[in-house]
Amino acid sequence: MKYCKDFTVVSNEIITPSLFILRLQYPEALPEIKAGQFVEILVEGERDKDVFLRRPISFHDVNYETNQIALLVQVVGKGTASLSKAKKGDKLNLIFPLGNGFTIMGKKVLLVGGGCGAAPLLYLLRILKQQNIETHTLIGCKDVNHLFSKSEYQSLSSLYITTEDGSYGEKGFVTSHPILQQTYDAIYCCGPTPMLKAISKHAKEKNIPCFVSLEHSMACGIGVCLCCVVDTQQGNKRTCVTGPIFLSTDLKDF
Amino acid sequence: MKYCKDFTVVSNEIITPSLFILRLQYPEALPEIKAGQFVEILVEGERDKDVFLRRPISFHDVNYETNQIALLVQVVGKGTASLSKAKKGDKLNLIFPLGNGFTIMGKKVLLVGGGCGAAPLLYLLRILKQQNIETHTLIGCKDVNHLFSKSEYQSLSSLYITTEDGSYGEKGFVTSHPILQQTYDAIYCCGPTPMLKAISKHAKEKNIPCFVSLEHSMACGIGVCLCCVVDTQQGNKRTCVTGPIFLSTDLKDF
Amino acid sequence: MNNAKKLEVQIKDMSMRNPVMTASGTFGYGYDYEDFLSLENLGAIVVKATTLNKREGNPYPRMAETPSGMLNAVGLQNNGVEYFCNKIYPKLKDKKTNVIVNVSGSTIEEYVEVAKYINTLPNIPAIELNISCPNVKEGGMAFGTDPSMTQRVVSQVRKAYNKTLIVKLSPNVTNIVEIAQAAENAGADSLSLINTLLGMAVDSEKKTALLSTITGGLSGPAIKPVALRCVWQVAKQTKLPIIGIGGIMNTQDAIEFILVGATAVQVGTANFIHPSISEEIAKGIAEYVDRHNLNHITDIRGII
Amino acid sequence: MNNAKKLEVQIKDMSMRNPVMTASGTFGYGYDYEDFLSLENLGAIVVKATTLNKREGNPYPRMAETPSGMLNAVGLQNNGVEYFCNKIYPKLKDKKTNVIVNVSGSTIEEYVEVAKYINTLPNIPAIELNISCPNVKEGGMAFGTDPSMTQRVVSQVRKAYNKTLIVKLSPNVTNIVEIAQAAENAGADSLSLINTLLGMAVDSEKKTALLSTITGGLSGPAIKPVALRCVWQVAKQTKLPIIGIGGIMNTQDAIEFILVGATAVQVGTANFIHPSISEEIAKGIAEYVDRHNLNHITDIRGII
Ligand SMILES: Cc1cc2nc3c(=O)[nH]c(=O)nc-3n(C[C@H](O)[C@H](O)[C@H](O)COP(=O)(O)OP(=O)(O)OC[C@H]3O[C@@H](n4cnc5c(N)ncnc54)[C@H](O)[C@@H]3O)c2cc1C
Ligand SMILES: Cc1cc2nc3c(=O)[nH]c(=O)nc-3n(C[C@H](O)[C@H](O)[C@H](O)COP(=O)(O)OP(=O)(O)OC[C@H]3O[C@@H](n4cnc5c(N)ncnc54)[C@H](O)[C@@H]3O)c2cc1C
Ligand SMILES: Cc1cc2nc3c(=O)[nH]c(=O)nc-3n(C[C@H](O)[C@H](O)[C@H](O)COP(=O)(O)O)c2cc1C
Ligand SMILES: Cc1cc2nc3c(=O)[nH]c(=O)nc-3n(C[C@H](O)[C@H](O)[C@H](O)COP(=O)(O)O)c2cc1C
Ligand code: FES
Ligand code: FES
Repeated sequence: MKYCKDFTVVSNEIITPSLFILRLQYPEALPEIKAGQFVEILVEGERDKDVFLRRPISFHDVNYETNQIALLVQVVGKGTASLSKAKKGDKLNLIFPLGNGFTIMGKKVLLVGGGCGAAPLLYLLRILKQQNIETHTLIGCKDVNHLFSKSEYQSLSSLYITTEDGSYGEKGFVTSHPILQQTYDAIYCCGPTPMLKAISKHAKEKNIPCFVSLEHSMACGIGVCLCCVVDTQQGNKRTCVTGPIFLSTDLKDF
Repeated sequence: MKYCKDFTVVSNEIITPSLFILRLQYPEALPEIKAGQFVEILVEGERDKDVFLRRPISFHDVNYETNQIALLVQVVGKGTASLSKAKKGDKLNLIFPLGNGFTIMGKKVLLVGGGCGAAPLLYLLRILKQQNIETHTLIGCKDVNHLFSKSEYQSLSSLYITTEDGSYGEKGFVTSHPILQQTYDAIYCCGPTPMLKAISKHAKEKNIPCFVSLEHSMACGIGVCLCCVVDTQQGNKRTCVTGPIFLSTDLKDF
Repeated sequence: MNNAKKLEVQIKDMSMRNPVMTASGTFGYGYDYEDFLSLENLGAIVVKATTLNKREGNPYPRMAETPSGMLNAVGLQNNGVEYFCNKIYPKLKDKKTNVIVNVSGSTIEEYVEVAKYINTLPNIPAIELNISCPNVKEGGMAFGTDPSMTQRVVSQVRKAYNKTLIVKLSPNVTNIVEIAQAAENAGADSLSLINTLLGMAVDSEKKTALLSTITGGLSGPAIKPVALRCVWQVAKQTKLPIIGIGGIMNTQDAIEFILVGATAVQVGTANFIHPSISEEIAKGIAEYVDRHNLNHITDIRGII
Repeated sequence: MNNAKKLEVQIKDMSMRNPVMTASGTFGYGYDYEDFLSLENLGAIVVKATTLNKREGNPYPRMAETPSGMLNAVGLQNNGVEYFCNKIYPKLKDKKTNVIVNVSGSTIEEYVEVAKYINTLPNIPAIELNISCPNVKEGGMAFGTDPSMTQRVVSQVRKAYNKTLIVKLSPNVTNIVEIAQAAENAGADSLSLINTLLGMAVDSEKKTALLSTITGGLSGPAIKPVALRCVWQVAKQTKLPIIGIGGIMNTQDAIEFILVGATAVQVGTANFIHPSISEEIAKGIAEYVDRHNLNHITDIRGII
């Protein structure tokens, strides 16, 4: 079951000038949400605006006790810029929950996130923790200022960090971090496509199932427009319904 | 000389749910503005928005000491609805001053305003007062709640009021008010077209020059698009440049 | 007159409880929307383009946002008509609304074959012949941009199909009336218009086109003025019931199409933004009919 | 290369200091804008449509706002070519920019007559032949929607006019390339496109059309995807320098037209909203050239 409902902004936390976390209150009990699922958010309350289509954003966190969700958003264009101005008390209309979510498996798994692509990993860690799965989390970001939710990650997982400028953790990219050499039952990976591909390649070599989250551009998010397709071993599949989480070996270009 | 500049909102006074007065601060010395002239206001700060074109609004009041202007606006559609949300401190971009303005003449004149069409009359009264011209002002409105700037009018002119429901002044329309029977050197009239036509007809019968303010729809407001034309004895004329104030006998349909 | 009856309209043999339909390619197979609305509150739904054989469509990216609109380059991705008949039709056949199949092809024979298959499905009251898709290399739009091609494909399909035949027109033509008349003369029962305008979008920083196919189909409010003009022109020059499409986002937009001559309307891109909008528009039209004291929605049809 | 030179472009014999022009009908005679910008910062200005005799144009109302755009139905109101030569030209002839006259007519003879008049004005380096105006009953768009009509009017004007001849194309055609090639073969030096799309707007409450003429010309960002597509198609299939027009609101939009093959661009409706926007776009292009380390703006011309 999908819902199209208004949430109320509880807070808008600015992390960097181009990164913010929206906490949103749902007026009733939240339905079940899987880690890796996303919402389609209406950027402005009214129709026919400059930002025409909804914008897909992953669940960063979900709290069933408070019925609040968190979205971690990076400003890349006009829609996200407009969203960054959301204030406490504003209403935001969301279609949710969308997509398939991560397949939970194994006993010891690795999570890899790059930049704001790491958004879905926090909620994934909560789910994995509930299932008593051991987790290592590797986060790559530009510099220490772009690091977010660190203490929350740390409370849920063993956290490893790389920064491009070495301002925190290891200097460099996630792909060169030694932790990758360990064995895992699964790898979960979110971030820019080149990173997804590099980690998938690594996983394939080590024969580890690797789940990647794709950020294809979407018009509807609910499977009807066929705009978001990805080329898979089984032909074109809709990222918004069959994905956004794919087993990397199912994808043609990976 | 025309200007295209940002003003700052000083206050937004709500008169009725669909009528408000914006007071705007100009950052420098105001150029000379004639009563009956107007501005073209950019309704939202950014481009490509739902409201695409600027909106023409008359000067309701001008204060050269404070360099503030006032606009009296009625909510009739999306542009004016959006403007009604302007808050203290907001910037509004205006092209101004536009149009010809009223011709000031005579010793004793009548001003007639209907609804929010009365907007330009306040500033006109100030100018007439400066020139020691005796004025009678006749304002027609729906009911007492739609009456605005009354004390300001009264301080400048002998004020006569009609309301449709009789909740204030004479019951009925301006066109049946006895004051019309007096003799004047000129009549200045702003408001809905049927009222302009009725007053023009009356003025013609009494052989009094009657100046009317036309609210034709406009795309540019500066004379280049030719969208705002009105049929005059001399052919099509641009309302935004030759007008918006016309001598009623120059207009074909009046 | 009974209030509900005031919205009932007829497209040849197909009766609809109200004039609101959903546009092909924007509403999936209808059941995708059942979380958001009741299909039985809609006049009809038009399902995705169906071709003879399975098609993969165009490569990703297939979408770009534009001012008050979007471009798509889906390119008729579908599993073919047999799959539709065997797997999809059973899920749709008992829905309490009219289900219309959008039929596409690259050759006249393909259109005819697909129409024959659909003709065998008892609970499909109509097909919409898509001779106006800008997103395929052969066929598609070509049939809808030349009157003699239109005439040929429509008359062949007419022979093979005996229920309500709607022909969907392209706005990418010099003279849409000519095409409309060709379809009318060839036996169409109704015309739906418009399909998307041919457009493109560019990323000035990346210096590339935003669609894999470079050009694609423009939809949304941006095209509404063109759509209204096309419907107005065609309504004045043909006798067929017309279905107005293009940029309908709300009740007002739908009423505008009826005023210029449409008997029914289709809601397309708006479904992506407000998934329950088609149902809301149907309610809005009922309110409009009351507020304007109309005996029937068709009282205002074509009065402009 | 000298920085300023990086923006210089050439349309046949007309040199422009940058690719930014203003579109006919949206910039008056240029001097109306001198309160807001310096004409000498623009590559060229195209003044209002000029016809042989004075024309009153269409009745009011002539304008309607639409989603991300507007419709106009001005209908070539102007005082005729003699008035232009005697009263307006003297005010324009010493402006430090290229002044181009948009030439319109109802018959081939009328176009030729007007062109002859303008040919005598030394400081007018080019005319733009408007064979694409949707707002007049006879002539206008008809010349621009049929290749043989295009061929005839352009070749006749070509004989009468010996400076730079730009032909302005209509998007309201099935195949714009065909028209472009007809103009090219008939001796055009450059093609400008697009003129407005034929559209209409309706007031659902008042139940009327918003324009006195019912249909009118759609301009603004709404049409940019169609304009980009037209320029891209024509640039690939003709050799002439192309001037891109349609929905340009900012620097990015202008760059998009250059990427799909335009040598220069015209800014139209945007002038109404931001009266200094054409000058700002010229500055913005200079910044883009720097930021992308281009040797010349034409380095990116037509790379898509
Ligand atoms: C399933 C899914 C989950 C996502 N989760 C998140 C999230 O949790 N946090 C977050 O910040 N972002 C997320 N994104 C990406 C987000 O949707 C885009 O950044 C956003 O739509 C851009 O909108 P805009 O108006 O700001 O940018 P636009 O003005 O539309 O575009 C600006 C630039 O971004 C590019 N762009 C636009 N949309 C996308 C896209 N979908 N993917 C890649 N590039 C794009 C454009 O090509 C352009 O270069 C997710 C995307 C998907 C599909
Ligand atoms: C010279 C001039 C001076 C004006 N001065 C004032 C003023 O001081 N105060 C004030 O409140 N209004 C004034 N107006 C009218 C004002 O410009 C319109 O009400 C406004 O543009 C409507 O914008 P909107 O987006 O709210 O309505 P829209 O959504 O654009 O339209 C809503 C309804 O209003 C009608 N409408 C739109 N524009 C006009 C127009 N220009 N004239 C008549 N009907 C229109 C439409 O047809 C529609 O029915 C003036 C107009 C002109 C031309
Ligand atoms: C993503 C998408 C896919 C479409 N697919 C089809 C299709 O398969 N067949 C068809 O006839 N029209 C198709 N269309 C066109 C729509 O049915 C409709 O004619 C067009 O979008 C204009 O209406 P709108 O502005 O309300 O969207 C598609 C449109 C979109 C946006
Ligand atoms: C009010 C108005 C008047 C116009 N008049 C003319 C004209 O006289 N001759 C002409 O060739 N084009 C005319 N046009 C078309 C523009 O020059 C331009 O081709 C079109 O508006 C698309 O560009 P835009 O979207 O930037 O406005 C006019 C456009 C508008 C909006
Ligand atoms: S976004 Fe529409 S099908 Fe995936
Ligand atoms: S509004 Fe453009 S000429 Fe008057």
